[in-house]
Amino acid sequence: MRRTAPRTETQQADALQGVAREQWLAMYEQMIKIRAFEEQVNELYRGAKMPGLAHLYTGQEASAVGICQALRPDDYITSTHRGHGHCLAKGARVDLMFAELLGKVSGYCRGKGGSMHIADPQSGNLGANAIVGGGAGIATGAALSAKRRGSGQVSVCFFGEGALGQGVLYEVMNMAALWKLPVIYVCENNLYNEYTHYSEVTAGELRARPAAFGIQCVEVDGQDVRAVYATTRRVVERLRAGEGPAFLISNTYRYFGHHVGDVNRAYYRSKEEELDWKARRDPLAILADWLTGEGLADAGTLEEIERRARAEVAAGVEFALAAPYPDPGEVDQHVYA
Amino acid sequence: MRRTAPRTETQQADALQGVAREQWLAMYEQMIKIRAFEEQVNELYRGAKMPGLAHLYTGQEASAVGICQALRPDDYITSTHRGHGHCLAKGARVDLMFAELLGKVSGYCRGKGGSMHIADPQSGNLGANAIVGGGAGIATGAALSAKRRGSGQVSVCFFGEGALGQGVLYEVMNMAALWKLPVIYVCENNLYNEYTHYSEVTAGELRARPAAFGIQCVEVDGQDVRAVYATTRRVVERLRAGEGPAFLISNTYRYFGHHVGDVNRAYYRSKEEELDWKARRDPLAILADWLTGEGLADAGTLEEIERRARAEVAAGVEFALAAPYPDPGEVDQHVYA
Amino acid sequence: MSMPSAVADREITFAQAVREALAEEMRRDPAVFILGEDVAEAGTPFKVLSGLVEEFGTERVTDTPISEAGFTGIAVGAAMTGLRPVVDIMFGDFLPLAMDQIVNQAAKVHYMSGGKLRVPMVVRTNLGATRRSAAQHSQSLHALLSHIPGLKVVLPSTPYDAKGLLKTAIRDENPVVFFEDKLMFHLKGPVPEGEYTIPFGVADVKRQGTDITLVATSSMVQVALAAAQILEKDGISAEVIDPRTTVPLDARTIVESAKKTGRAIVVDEGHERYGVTAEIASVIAEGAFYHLDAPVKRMGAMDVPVPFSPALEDLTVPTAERVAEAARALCGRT
Amino acid sequence: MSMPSAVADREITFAQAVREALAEEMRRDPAVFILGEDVAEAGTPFKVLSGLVEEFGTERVTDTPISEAGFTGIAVGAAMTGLRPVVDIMFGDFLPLAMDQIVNQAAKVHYMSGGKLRVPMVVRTNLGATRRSAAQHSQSLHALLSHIPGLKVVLPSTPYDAKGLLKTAIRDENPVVFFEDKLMFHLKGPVPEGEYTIPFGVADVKRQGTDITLVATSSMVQVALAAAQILEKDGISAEVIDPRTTVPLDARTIVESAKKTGRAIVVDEGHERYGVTAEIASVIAEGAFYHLDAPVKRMGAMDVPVPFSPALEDLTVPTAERVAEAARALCGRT
Ligand SMILES: Cc1ncc(C[n+]2csc(CCOP(=O)(O)OP(=O)(O)O)c2C)c(N)n1
Ligand SMILES: Cc1ncc(C[n+]2csc(CCOP(=O)(O)OP(=O)(O)O)c2C)c(N)n1
Ligand SMILES: [Mg+2]
Ligand SMILES: [Mg+2]
Repeated sequence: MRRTAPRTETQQADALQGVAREQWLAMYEQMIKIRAFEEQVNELYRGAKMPGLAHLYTGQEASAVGICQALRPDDYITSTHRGHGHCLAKGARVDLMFAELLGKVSGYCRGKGGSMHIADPQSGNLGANAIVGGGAGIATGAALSAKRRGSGQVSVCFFGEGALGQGVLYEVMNMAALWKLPVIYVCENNLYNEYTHYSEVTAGELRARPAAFGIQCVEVDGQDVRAVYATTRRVVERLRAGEGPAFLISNTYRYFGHHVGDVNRAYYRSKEEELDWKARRDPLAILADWLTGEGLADAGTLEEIERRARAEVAAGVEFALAAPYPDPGEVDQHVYA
Repeated sequence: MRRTAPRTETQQADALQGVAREQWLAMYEQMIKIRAFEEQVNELYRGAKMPGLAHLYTGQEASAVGICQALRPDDYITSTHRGHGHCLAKGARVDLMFAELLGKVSGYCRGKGGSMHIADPQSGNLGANAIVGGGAGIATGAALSAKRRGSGQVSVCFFGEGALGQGVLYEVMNMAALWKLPVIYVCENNLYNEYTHYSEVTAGELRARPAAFGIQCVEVDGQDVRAVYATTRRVVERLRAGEGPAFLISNTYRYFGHHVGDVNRAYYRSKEEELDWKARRDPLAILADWLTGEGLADAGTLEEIERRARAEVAAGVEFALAAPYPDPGEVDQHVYA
Repeated sequence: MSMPSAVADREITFAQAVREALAEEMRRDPAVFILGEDVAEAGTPFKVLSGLVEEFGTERVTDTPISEAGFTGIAVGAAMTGLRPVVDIMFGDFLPLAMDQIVNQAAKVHYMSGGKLRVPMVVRTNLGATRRSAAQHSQSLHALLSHIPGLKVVLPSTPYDAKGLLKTAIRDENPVVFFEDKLMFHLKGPVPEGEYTIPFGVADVKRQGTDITLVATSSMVQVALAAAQILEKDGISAEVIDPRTTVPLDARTIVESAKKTGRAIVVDEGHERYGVTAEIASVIAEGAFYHLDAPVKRMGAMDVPVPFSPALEDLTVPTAERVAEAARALCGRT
Repeated sequence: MSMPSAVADREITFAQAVREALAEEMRRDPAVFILGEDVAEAGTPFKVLSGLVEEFGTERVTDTPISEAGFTGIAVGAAMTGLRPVVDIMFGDFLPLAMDQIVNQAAKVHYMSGGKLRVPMVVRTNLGATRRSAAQHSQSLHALLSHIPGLKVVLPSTPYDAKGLLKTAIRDENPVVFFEDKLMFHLKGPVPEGEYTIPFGVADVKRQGTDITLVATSSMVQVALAAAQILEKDGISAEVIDPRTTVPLDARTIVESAKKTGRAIVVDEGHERYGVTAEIASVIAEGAFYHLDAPVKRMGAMDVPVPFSPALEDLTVPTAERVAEAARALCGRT
């Protein structure tokens, strides 16, 4: 299991200079909000209040938050089936997300998309996608568009390491490299494609995949939000300078099952492995430790942040539960614009 | 323009030890047969005797011949739209090929396939393919089958460098590497995808593409049949030993247009470039020079071979022209087995 | 050969029937093997394949990367060279990813080679909405495959049919696309212990009737049967016909029934427009032209991407009530 | 708005009409651009785009690698973020390679996002056999696209229609798949100098008649018109209707014509089974049920992969003679 990022402390320290305490606290708040959000999703599922399934982002919070914090509000992202964290980190509202998860008309997609299709153009979110690798074309196209329009925007394509199996990813990386498009391919390697360890289905070295197209690759400890943030900032700078695409491997772990119903996991991974990640590599603990260690926050501050985040999440659930379903007449609206 | 192959002379010399004069002459004959074949195809096209189009292999003869000579008769190949050379080199008969090109029932595919779909299971040819990259899955699957059946066969997937644009190639290379399948991906880099220089549509280094999957890559001067043969022999040995797939870049050049009607080519490549390849890198001349230089053949022997090859081709054309078209009742036969 | 589907001493689920068919064929023929995502230890997310890897090993029940085009293409090549792959496409919605391999390669190799090469492979996949899985995990795309010559398309609607048809599919010398209804995996039905296969192109009369013909496929067969029960109370006798394979299609049985009843509804979970209902309806309209008392009615899924919200999703698919209502209207009983 | 297609002072080819539409729209709207294989200097193998790169540069007429899925996906993303891509799929046979991007992404984004995102893009591609190009370069796959909600599908049959419909397609806010007939590129027809567009969903009556309705699409419109001429000599007056778009379909015009004539043939170059003829025939059979004197006849391409040999290929596609023959049979004149 690879847990350290191949960056130097100096580089990171440089990049992090000038990052205010407030921003670290904001990241902490986002991360804890995502965690609380997913807890509630699980509850809603177990209480049979949520239709269908959901794929929890719990454990991976530092990845989405560290990356999105390094972006402008108008930068683009595409997300995945495991997308709640990406959407929230990019600026989605908790209440409208819950409403979507429950199929309510007040949700981001009027209840038509659900957990795997949250889209919010206002926050630059071009949509979660239930096709593995489905965002690759879209994110690359958004980068092309940004470049042609000269908007200075960058585009971030989130995917799990399972998407490395999809040929279209290589097709678009080739074009992104040829045309120097401002897109970051973010491979969140949480070690599993559903119920299969990635090493069983992934030949060679991950880093060699982008290298095949001359795309620069950086690898980062996805459990350490400071590392993720610092690395992404550097990468984004290079993109905005027109240096072409980048590939970011964010090494991380999902705490729960592939989806909410995936409870018996012993056949594909051990309880020990899960406990070890939670105990030693928890992104919230890592940031909290650093904040308190540096004297940037005390336990009280962090508790206060957590309380606030949990309150927001609770209110969001309330809102969503009370929200109305779409009118039957909605069913054939929005097929065509 | 890359023209030298990164192999050492010693390696080649080793591999070529024990290759009899007869085999070199056979290769010469095959190459000249392919050349004469394509000349006739062009004639048939210009005389409006061939339906549709064809993509000539002229100039690339050493690649198909050097590779197929290193194979067993029961080894598999898949071919492309530019497939006549591969098919002949693997053992197809000239007359049945011409018949197919003319849509006659005596052709390899009863006239149903035509130039781009010659298939001949008897010689291990699993079919030319008119979808760029279309043979990638098939060749890899044949290798899987060979491995499961323990037959010791290898599978050769011929494609032009344009197929590097097709995602499916990366998908199957990944699986071939994971499962150590006996397949050689042969990238015949003739510098052009139709009317576009490959460098305009291909990012990074070609060699890095197979490397992305941990697949060994060898590059060879595709105009020198001895180099191609020696390299392929080594590669095939490794495959039969169970060491997994290989990727072979064969650097070559097509002398004529992308297809028979592609006559005005100035907008994508210069006359000088064409003349230069023909003058200095002609595969027939290179082998002939070596054969005479080594005293393995004199001009008379080579002329005799050429005469024989041309006679075979001429007879093949005769046969095909005289052959009957399929009966109308054939039209809905062979839809299902 | 076909057996009456109701006669059997035991009941098993649809998923078990599929698994049995696979296991029996894999025991019978060492060339048969399974390729797909999470098919081995996981036995797929639907657990349909549970236990197979334990019996046959990972050489014959092989997990692939998430590469639908790639592993389908590999199956084509394996099928051409002596093996009989059964490819698992986890959701029917992912068929478009493998479309070139299916449409341009598998379906055409035999014809293009003038009959020299064969592609005896099965693509097992699924269809069906109302699982709250939204637009990319709920499609019923069997019409797309049915349009392509060279493919056979199978739509079992009971555990009995699933087992018999899957065994036939595996033994067929052609590429066969086999669609299972995701909602049916837990449905139980009679399946005899002994060996049997069901021929393609033979429709099954799931219920006899005299007043109206309901032609229904896959998931919609149960809907049509339920509609027939409702209609019985109204004094309308509905015949329910399940074509079981859209290619080849048993036009004769369907047309004969429509001739007898003079009225027909075609119910299918694919989108209505340019879908399976169009083909079958026009086969009936042409074949039974002089016997029809009313236009053939088509009931497919709505022509909208499948919405996530339960409040909307349930509106998109034909239900027994709506089929019964349409039948009453057709019979002039409204 | 629509204009009578016959009135114009000049004649240009189908290819020129397409090129003009693109050039005009690219001048009008800087967001419009072209993406595809060999579209720039080569102007595609059919030379349809010749000259565009000279006017608009490689930024707006961009050669891609041979990556149909990839560049179609890129177009989807570009369309979602302010551009209006026109994607060039060199042969309609390659659509299956981009099928996931079209079916699961482009077609569904607007709906899945509850209307928040839009995908205003055009996929330009082609159809048509009898070019001796064999099974992988001759398909007419428009039925597959017509089945998918969220897509619009356009099938121009004249230079005039091609220009007006393509301009409409480019201005549409949705993904539009635009099929050109490869054999028609050199066909000349009247096209006015001035600006015009043609609305989707409005069928064009290409010829008026009273005895039988020939509904024909794309390449088959000329075949139907030629058949109508043959029939005229037999004293049969055929009306030829060109739907121009299969989605949206102008069912009203088609059904009204069938009601008037009482007889109809649907002619389309896609495979017959589960194809476009099935949809249109069942629309007619349902809508004109009480007016039909004979069953609606479908004439699609044969349900075989397209063979290479001229001796076989020509048998697979409807011809004027065969359409006329079928019409005579339908009119009881055999
Ligand atoms: C094209 C496609 N194939 C298969 C699936 C089914 N599926 C959903 S998630 C998943 C595994 C994805 O693994 P990874 O990309 O690593 O993401 P993670 O779930 O680990 O976040 C699979 C196979 C899918 N959604 N899309
Ligand atoms: C999937 C697909 N896309 C596009 C084409 C059209 N096409 C035929 S050959 C060709 C160029 C192929 O170039 P390369 O692979 O280098 O082979 P070469 O012609 O040089 O031998 C293209 C784009 C095709 N046949 N298949
Ligand atoms: Mg993963
Ligand atoms: Mg080339």
